[in-house]
Amino acid sequence: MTAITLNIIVQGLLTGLVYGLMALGLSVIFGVMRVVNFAHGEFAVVAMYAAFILFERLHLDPLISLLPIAVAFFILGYGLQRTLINPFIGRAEHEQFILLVGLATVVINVLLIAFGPDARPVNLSYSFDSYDVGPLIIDKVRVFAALAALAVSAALFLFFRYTRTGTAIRACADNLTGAAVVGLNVKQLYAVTFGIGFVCIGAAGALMETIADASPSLGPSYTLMAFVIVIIGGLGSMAGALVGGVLIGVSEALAGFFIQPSMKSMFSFALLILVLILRPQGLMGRRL
Amino acid sequence: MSGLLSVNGVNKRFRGLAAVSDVSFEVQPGEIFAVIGPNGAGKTTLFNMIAGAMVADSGTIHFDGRPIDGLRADEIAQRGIGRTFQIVKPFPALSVEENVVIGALLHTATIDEARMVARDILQQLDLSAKRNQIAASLTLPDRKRLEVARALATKPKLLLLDEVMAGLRPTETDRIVAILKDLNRTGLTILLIEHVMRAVTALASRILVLQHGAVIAEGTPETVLRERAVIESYLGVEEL
Amino acid sequence: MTALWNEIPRHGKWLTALLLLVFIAAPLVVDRYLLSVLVLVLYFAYLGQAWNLLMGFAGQLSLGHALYLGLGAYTATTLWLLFGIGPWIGVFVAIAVAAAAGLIVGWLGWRFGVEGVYFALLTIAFAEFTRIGFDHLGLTGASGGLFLPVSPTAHDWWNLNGGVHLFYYVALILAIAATLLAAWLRQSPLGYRWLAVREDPEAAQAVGINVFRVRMIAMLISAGMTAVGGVFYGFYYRNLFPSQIFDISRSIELILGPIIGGLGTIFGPIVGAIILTPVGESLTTFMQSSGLNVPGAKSIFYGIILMIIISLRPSGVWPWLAKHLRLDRPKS
Amino acid sequence: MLIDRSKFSRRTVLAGTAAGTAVLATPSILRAQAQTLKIAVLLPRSGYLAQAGQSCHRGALVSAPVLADLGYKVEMVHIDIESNPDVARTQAERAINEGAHCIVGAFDSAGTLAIAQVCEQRQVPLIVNIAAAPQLTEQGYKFLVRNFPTGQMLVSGGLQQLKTLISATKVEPKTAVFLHANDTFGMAQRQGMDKLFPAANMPFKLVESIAYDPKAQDLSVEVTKMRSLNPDVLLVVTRAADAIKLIRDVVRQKFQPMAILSPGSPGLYDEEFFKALGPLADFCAYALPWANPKSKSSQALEAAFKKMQPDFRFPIECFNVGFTFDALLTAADAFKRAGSTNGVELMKALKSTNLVDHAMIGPPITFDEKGQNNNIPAAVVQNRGRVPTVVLPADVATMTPVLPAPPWQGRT
Repeated sequence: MTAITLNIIVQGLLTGLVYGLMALGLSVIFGVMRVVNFAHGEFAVVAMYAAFILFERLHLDPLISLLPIAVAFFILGYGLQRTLINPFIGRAEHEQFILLVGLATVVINVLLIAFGPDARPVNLSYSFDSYDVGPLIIDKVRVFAALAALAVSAALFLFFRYTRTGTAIRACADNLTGAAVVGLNVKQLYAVTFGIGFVCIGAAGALMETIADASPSLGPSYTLMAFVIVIIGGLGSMAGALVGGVLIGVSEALAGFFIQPSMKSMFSFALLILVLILRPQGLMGRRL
Repeated sequence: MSGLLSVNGVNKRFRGLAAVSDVSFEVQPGEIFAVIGPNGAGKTTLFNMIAGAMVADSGTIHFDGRPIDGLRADEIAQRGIGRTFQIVKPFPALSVEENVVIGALLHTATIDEARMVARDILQQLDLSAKRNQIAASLTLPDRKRLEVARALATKPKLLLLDEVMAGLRPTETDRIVAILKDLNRTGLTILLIEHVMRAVTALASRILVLQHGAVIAEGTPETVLRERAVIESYLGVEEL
Repeated sequence: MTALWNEIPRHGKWLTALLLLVFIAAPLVVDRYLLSVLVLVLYFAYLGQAWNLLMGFAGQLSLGHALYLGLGAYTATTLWLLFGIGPWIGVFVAIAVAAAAGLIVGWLGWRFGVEGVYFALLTIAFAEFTRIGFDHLGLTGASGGLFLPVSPTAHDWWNLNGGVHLFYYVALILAIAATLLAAWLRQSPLGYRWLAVREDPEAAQAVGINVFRVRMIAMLISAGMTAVGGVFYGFYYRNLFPSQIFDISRSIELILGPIIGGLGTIFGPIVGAIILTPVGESLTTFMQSSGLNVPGAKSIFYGIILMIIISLRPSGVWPWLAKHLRLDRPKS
Repeated sequence: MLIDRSKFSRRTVLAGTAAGTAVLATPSILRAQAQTLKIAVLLPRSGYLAQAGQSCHRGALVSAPVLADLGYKVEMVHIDIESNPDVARTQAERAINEGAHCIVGAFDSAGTLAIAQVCEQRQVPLIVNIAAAPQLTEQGYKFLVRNFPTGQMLVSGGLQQLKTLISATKVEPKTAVFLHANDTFGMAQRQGMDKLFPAANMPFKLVESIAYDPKAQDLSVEVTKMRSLNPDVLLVVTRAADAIKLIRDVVRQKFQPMAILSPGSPGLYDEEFFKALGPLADFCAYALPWANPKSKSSQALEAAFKKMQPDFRFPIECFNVGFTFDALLTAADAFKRAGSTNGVELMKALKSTNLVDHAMIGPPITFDEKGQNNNIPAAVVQNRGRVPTVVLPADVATMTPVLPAPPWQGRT
């Protein structure tokens, strides 16, 4: 029994890290620009399809294709911010909301027309393999995906800490007026931030493709899941997103096992409500 | 404790930094009382504690003979303290009149009644001509007067004014000074934070000087402004 | 109320009367399809008014109104199905249940300083939480759904059972009543306090407004009104599924109208509903007649239209329309 | 000038409204002497049911030439209801306005019920192709027939067939776990299981029933839970995408049940299932109504399908395609017998349907007074070489069943 419990915790932890990476993108964008990307999950699904195509056409493992996808997503995010999102910076939340809901609708249905409604899997040689660690059985893909998620997160962390651009973006997040006063090109930095948020989405989507199968209808549930994670971890906190992801992954797994699988996401929402009430800024967020 | 407002040994710390330490004073009914001091002296913090926007760490605040510390800002407003904000906070999308009507609703039952009160006050503050303008479209001096008008509409016994003269031209300052004097003559007690000494000397019957959160002088303008400590800490940089 | 009417310019009165007349007489003129579209228009206008009270007036963004919709629908239909209590009584229980849920959400959120985006996400969480809960609630058929019997020949309005005309006029009355209520509230002291709280909570508090209480009242009314919409939905469709009625897409579709129409205005929710529902239907018709009958294409156009409107008319269509029709309040 | 302008704007508004009405309103059609039956096919071809909806849509497309060859005069209009009951309802109204004499649809229960409301009021028959909620034929609709089993019928037929399967393959399972999606269809199946299993006298014991959230991202916990119970048989009710996740985690967790069976649900045989799992998809078996490989209509349908839908495989789609065809066929047959497009007369003819040759396995299609066809038997279909293959009953089977399923590891 304990071995099984432990197994469940490990599985939840691994999956949670990938969820965390996806939520990280949402967190970065909100932390800097105060824009809640309501089309988040839809773009993650776009990345899943990208990974699928690269696998079908060029036999690229998503663990490798996540690099070109991340780059492409940076450009996509950058471009989107420059054209569509920028006029909405600083506008009321509900206006941003309508814009992004409209965008999400377009994305889902373009995917539906382009790829059809079927789930699109990537069949890797190790898709069905698992490691035996003592009494535990751990999926290979989950281990790889979780490690890759950690690596991408670490790279982003280093970027924000040690590069000029990263520091400048953090300055924008801390004090926008101050940043503008000292001569930072805020518009440019915002576009870069959006691009980086999209790097997270792109990388996470490619990794998700190894665990789940791309289909247009996944979008909204990913968006919702990213929200839950980010609120629990703390909107705008990078570490919080990962912690939130792991927390959700593990608690859903445990609730699913010990209570009732169909009620497991109820626990995520309960956890979210609890966190919002007891610590509205999230577990690792700064004060509101 | 005969004053309208009495502040006793009030303290407030932010992360170990004393913003206000052991401040006590009394404001008598009918007077104009000024709190002055350099930037960061703790004036606005003191104000916020009186108005209920912040809670004091220790000490007591009495208004009209009853303790008001720990009450919410709206409860304090209901007791009869009106306030303005240092950074003006009009209701931007509403008209000037609607702004003041909302203040007047504190003591009136109907909109019509509140509108009558509002129009009187707007008249008093020379804002009648602009009553249908959207508040966001007003100039800064007008917005400052709107703040005063909205606070007055709540029929306060004590009016807290947080730097209403800052950023105004001398003629505009004189106009507000005249208005405040008029109001004071009708029995309104005023507690003001002010940097513009020209206004302070023209209005205040008594002055309290804060530095680093502590009281360094209190008394009539004549006595206070002659004190060495005050001149050194504050008036040295500020022109009379 | 009369003062409000008097404020409308002369040609505005004519237009209002004409619009009213068109809606009252519509069933005599239009066919059943258009009528069923108009039922949706009125239904969304009604829900838009309910949501607009909370967001447009009191400034609190709720993205989880499906919660109150679903609670209202399930309460009234369950009462009728299990205890034989008709919808005209059940609706009051539904209002009470939804209002109570609204109070819980509001209390938990605002008492603890949860505002803005955070509050919006909290409302989603509550709606989703309840959806999964109802998916497991055996009393109402869980995820299998709840079904009201259908007797097509019976036209018993007292059980909200009848043809499209019955529901059309019920929806019309609801929409008119909601609009009048919104207009009346807007001009009441409470309405002014809502606006104050929306514009600047701190300044509102400084003039003696209890921000928390004022918001709670908005939530109470908004949730209660939304529940009435849910009762309408339940008896109109005569079957309910948690995954449909509590779904986040329900919450989203009911807020599109007031935002597109004009947040915080009286006519915005109506204009929004009059624009959006027919746009959706026309797109479907157009797609079919143009041979562009690819599933999903309509939704793409719909999404693009949403993005265009919000980009060009961020404060909604109605304020702009009112200005061009010279219906905005005169500046004396 | 001012007055002129306001008049002008008022007029433009009215004109605009009129134009809007014109777009929405459609020419009414003379119905009286229609020589062909106009059928509106309403399916959820976008939204979350798009996959099944599009599959049924292909069925409707290929049915057209087959019906024409059989001498039926039908004309179809295809309408997407976007997996949204609101759209289903207004589109049903529109279809009838535009002259549809009957409606076929609409894959899921919520959409079908919304359409049923309209059909009932307008006295236009609704022929349900697929929708399992028992209430459809219990709620009292008079203009509805359903040639599809209810959740309970599916389970009862399914359990019966599984019993034959077990005795035919001579395996001896002792225990089973039942896993189902917590959605409308899954719940209907669950209710059927709860009611029927105790009396079904199955050779194995039901250890536990587990519901999972169809919106869940993965099923690894569910599988771990099942593995900890270690049953001989997995009874599953899933959708296609979930079925993939399920089998994947079963394989990864090295869990080797004797058989993975479905007591009457789709999910284990969609194209995506085969593409994702390859040989691992084989030997899953499901007891379902199925296209009769030996029926004439079914063969004609398959031929038409091969020609018109070369990107898709008939054996995989034959459940959706077959039921959609049978619904259309039922409508066309009723029209032929009624000789009228009048709803009441069509309905009368529908109720007295007795269709011997149809696509799905089973006796002639007939309806009881509630509009339900109670004689839709299940076949046992097993995935063999990535093709769903009928293995039971013997008279329609093209292969013999194989159980227990060979171990995951040995498959290539």
